[in-house]
Amino acid sequence: MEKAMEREVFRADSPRTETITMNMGPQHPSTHGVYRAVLTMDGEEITHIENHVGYLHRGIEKLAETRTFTQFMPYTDRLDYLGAMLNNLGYAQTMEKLMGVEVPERAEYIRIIMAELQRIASHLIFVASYAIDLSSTTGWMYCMRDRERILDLFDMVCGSRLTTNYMRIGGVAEDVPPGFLPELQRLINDLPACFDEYDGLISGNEILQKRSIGVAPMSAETAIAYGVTGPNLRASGVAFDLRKAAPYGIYDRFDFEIPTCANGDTYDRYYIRILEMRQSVRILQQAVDSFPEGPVMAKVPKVIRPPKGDVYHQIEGTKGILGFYVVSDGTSKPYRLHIHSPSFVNLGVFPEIARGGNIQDAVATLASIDIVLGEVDR
Amino acid sequence: MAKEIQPIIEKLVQSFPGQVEAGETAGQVMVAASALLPVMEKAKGELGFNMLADLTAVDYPENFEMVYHLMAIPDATMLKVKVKLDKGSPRVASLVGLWPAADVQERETYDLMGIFFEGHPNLKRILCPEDFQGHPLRKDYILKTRS
Amino acid sequence: MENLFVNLEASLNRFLTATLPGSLPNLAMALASVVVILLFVLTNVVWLVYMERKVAAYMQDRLGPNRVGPRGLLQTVADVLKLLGKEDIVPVAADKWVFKIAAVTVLIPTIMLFAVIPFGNNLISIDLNIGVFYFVAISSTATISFLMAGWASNNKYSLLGGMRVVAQMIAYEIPLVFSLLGVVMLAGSLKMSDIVAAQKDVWFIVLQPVAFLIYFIAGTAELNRGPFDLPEAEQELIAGPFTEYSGFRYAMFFLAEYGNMVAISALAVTLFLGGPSGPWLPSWMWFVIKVYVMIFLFMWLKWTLPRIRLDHMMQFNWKFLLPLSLANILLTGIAIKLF
Amino acid sequence: MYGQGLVKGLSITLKHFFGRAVTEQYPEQKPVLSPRFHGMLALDAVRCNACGTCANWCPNGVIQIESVRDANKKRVLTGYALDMQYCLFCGLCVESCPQNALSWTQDFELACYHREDTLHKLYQAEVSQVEAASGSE
Repeated sequence: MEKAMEREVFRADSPRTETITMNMGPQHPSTHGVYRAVLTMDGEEITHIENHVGYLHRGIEKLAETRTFTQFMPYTDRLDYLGAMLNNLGYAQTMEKLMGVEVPERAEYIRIIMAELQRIASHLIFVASYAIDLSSTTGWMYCMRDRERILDLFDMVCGSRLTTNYMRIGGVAEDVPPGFLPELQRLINDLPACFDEYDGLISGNEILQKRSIGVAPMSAETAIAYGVTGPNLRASGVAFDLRKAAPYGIYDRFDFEIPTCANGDTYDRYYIRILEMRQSVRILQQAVDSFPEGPVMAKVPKVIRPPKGDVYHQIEGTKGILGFYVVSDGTSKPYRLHIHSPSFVNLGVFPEIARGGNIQDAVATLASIDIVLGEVDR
Repeated sequence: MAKEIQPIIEKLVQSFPGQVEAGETAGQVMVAASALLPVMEKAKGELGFNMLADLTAVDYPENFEMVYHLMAIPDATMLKVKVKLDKGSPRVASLVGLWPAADVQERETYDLMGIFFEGHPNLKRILCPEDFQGHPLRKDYILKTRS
Repeated sequence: MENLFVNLEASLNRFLTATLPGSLPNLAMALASVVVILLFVLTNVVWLVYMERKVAAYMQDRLGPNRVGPRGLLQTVADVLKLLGKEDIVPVAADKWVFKIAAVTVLIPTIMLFAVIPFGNNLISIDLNIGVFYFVAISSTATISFLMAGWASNNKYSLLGGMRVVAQMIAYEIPLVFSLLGVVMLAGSLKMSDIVAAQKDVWFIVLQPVAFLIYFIAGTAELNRGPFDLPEAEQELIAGPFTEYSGFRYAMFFLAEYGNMVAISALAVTLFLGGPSGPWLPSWMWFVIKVYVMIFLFMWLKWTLPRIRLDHMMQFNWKFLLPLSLANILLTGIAIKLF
Repeated sequence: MYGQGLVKGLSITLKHFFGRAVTEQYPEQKPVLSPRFHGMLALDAVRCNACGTCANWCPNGVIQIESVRDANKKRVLTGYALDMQYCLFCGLCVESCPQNALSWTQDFELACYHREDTLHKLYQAEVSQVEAASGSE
């Protein structure tokens, strides 16, 4: 009784204000998929955020245990559905590492071209969704228009624009058609002009700068402690990119820089992706210049039975480090297949850095971390 | 680039006699469940593994096995730490104190594999709904095949 | 062509005085002018919804609506029919009466604003000698209906939207009024026709460029458009005060928003761009052209700039726009003193 | 100056306002698809010897094959159905077919109103043919 009584005493100094809890998601225009954040807000200021994920959990890791190794490849398209080529690459390279398969030269170059094209396409979606979350719908349209050209290239190569399923264990499914390289060269020549347009319309815009600079800064220590990798980590000043630190495939043959920004706030996380796109164009140009002839598929048995044992392989995905841990017991189906998804871990840091801002900052911060729910929930 | 991994494993094995042995493949260490926390503190503190790259569990017929991958930024040396847990009630110390990254990954492993992490701040299901029965990734959880 | 409407009005007046006894004809004339204004606003809104989607589309390398009717002209009619067809949902725990009235009261200030707008030479329904003052007084009452909508829908997003509307519209009311003061000081009177007459040789936009800029920025904020669309921010508050509205009630808010836009542009034309005056073309044609130039400016701003943040919006207003408008009044005063 | 970025942005949108639109008017203009486009599957019933390789390779078990043994123990295809609602359009079946009987078409308008319509029967031998083949044992 007296507890209730005590609460009734009106404290003159601090007016009794209540915090409201608000649901952002799972149906919400700016949660990039089915993700729900329960915000505890004091007026417009957020005091606590709680993540709720799992709305898109399809149990891909359980499905993998009843699929053969080649059958699992189309499922990797559905992980980060904006970066299918990179998921294919990660899974294919993991299996090649486990079985010790040697991939022919031409296939390696095709893989680099596809990976970098997919990185640009995924970063274009990032720039588009960041712009539209700050209500610059025009920016969204320009990015989508440019991304179409990359999707047409994918359509030319593997028949589908998004769920590519193009790479196989030991190489790639089919060789690139003759019309591919000239079209790719035209795209490489046009892309820098598109990036300048985004700089003019979005990055250089003072309103956008005022809304992103200094918002939700993430220090390098917090980033490393929370396991954040990829552009978000580089935006906090840590120059760590697997393509340079632990080169897989033939990345060591290309010269490109790893852009980093200084103070890891929302604007840096946005701007670093434009810098990375410019570097990807450089890699693409070098890959097109030294494109070798030769077969595109290694000698691999029709039914793949890798030796017993386990392997963990990481590649630099668009959202961060994408890892595949495969345990095989000698049969043609994986015993256990775990996918380390960068968005799942990057999302863990969102409540930490978004606390204190208002709902508009939370929307901008979530957009700057760039999560894809297919990869978060698996 | 990546530092040589073998001397690091030697150092770990000497400093924890009996509880830590080198694994069969290179860059792998088997650790007894009880010694996990001190080994990880040493790995993070002195050996410079400042990032927990991945954390997962595997359901072998005779025991569970926790698999941790540690990575050193920025030279990307990788260390794989394996811990065997008994089949009946798999329990292991939680690493949230060392790496906050472990928080969501441990909740996911608890949710899907049913491994209990002592000392985890809020060990609840993260992917499956709260009232979900059972742990789907265990081998004894049979999927209902279609038609 | 010039006074087409003036003769029309005169003939209507003769017809009414002939048929109706006593003082009824002026009442009928007043009613007729209300009907004309309503028609003017409705046709404009129908056209503006189509124009906004077309302008936005062309700026984004798209085509915009071109399927319904010739070149998509019947798009707005299709929208209105769709909204009419929608179920009329009133949230269970909503404050029913306030919820229903809000949708009605949102349109009243918009229509009342047009009473003092000179559509052409001596084509003004009531030439109040406090025209500008009347305009500003009525336009500030629009906030109440948004707040009513925000409060009554019993939805956290709407509540936040409602709070933002109050914060924004009240804040930007003051620089809006102060920027008009400069013009009124130059014209020496609040009467619309005097202001238009004073701009015979030089438009006030030339004499008062800063005031025009302040007016334009404060106008965008008043309309909750462009970079200031904080209340109905799709990305954060879904649709702000009118999240829970559907069917025709939502259309009313839509109508009011575009009606306000025409009203604010019309005032800008009267005060800064020399009102309905111009060479060759008849005066009312000039009025429509200038209003649509202003409306294009509003649309251009909305489809380019991202949204401003809440505290920046407040800071920008109190710390920058307000002092600037005061300085402008001071300068105008000194300038009048000298010349 | 403060407004410089804003003005640059405005100039870009104005340039695009008078620029050319890139929209493809879908029903009137059909999209230009690449020859390898994964549209709907097509079966060359003559080549197919109902070996079932494609059904084994399909990750989601989309392909349903019925066959009957004729006189000299050779399998003859009598029915080939695709349960397209589970299809991933991954192409593993087309790749794995030893007789190259399966191929892609460019038809992507596969939407339908009822779930049963997703079951596409690519080949269904008439009852008489089935008797003829099995009857002659």
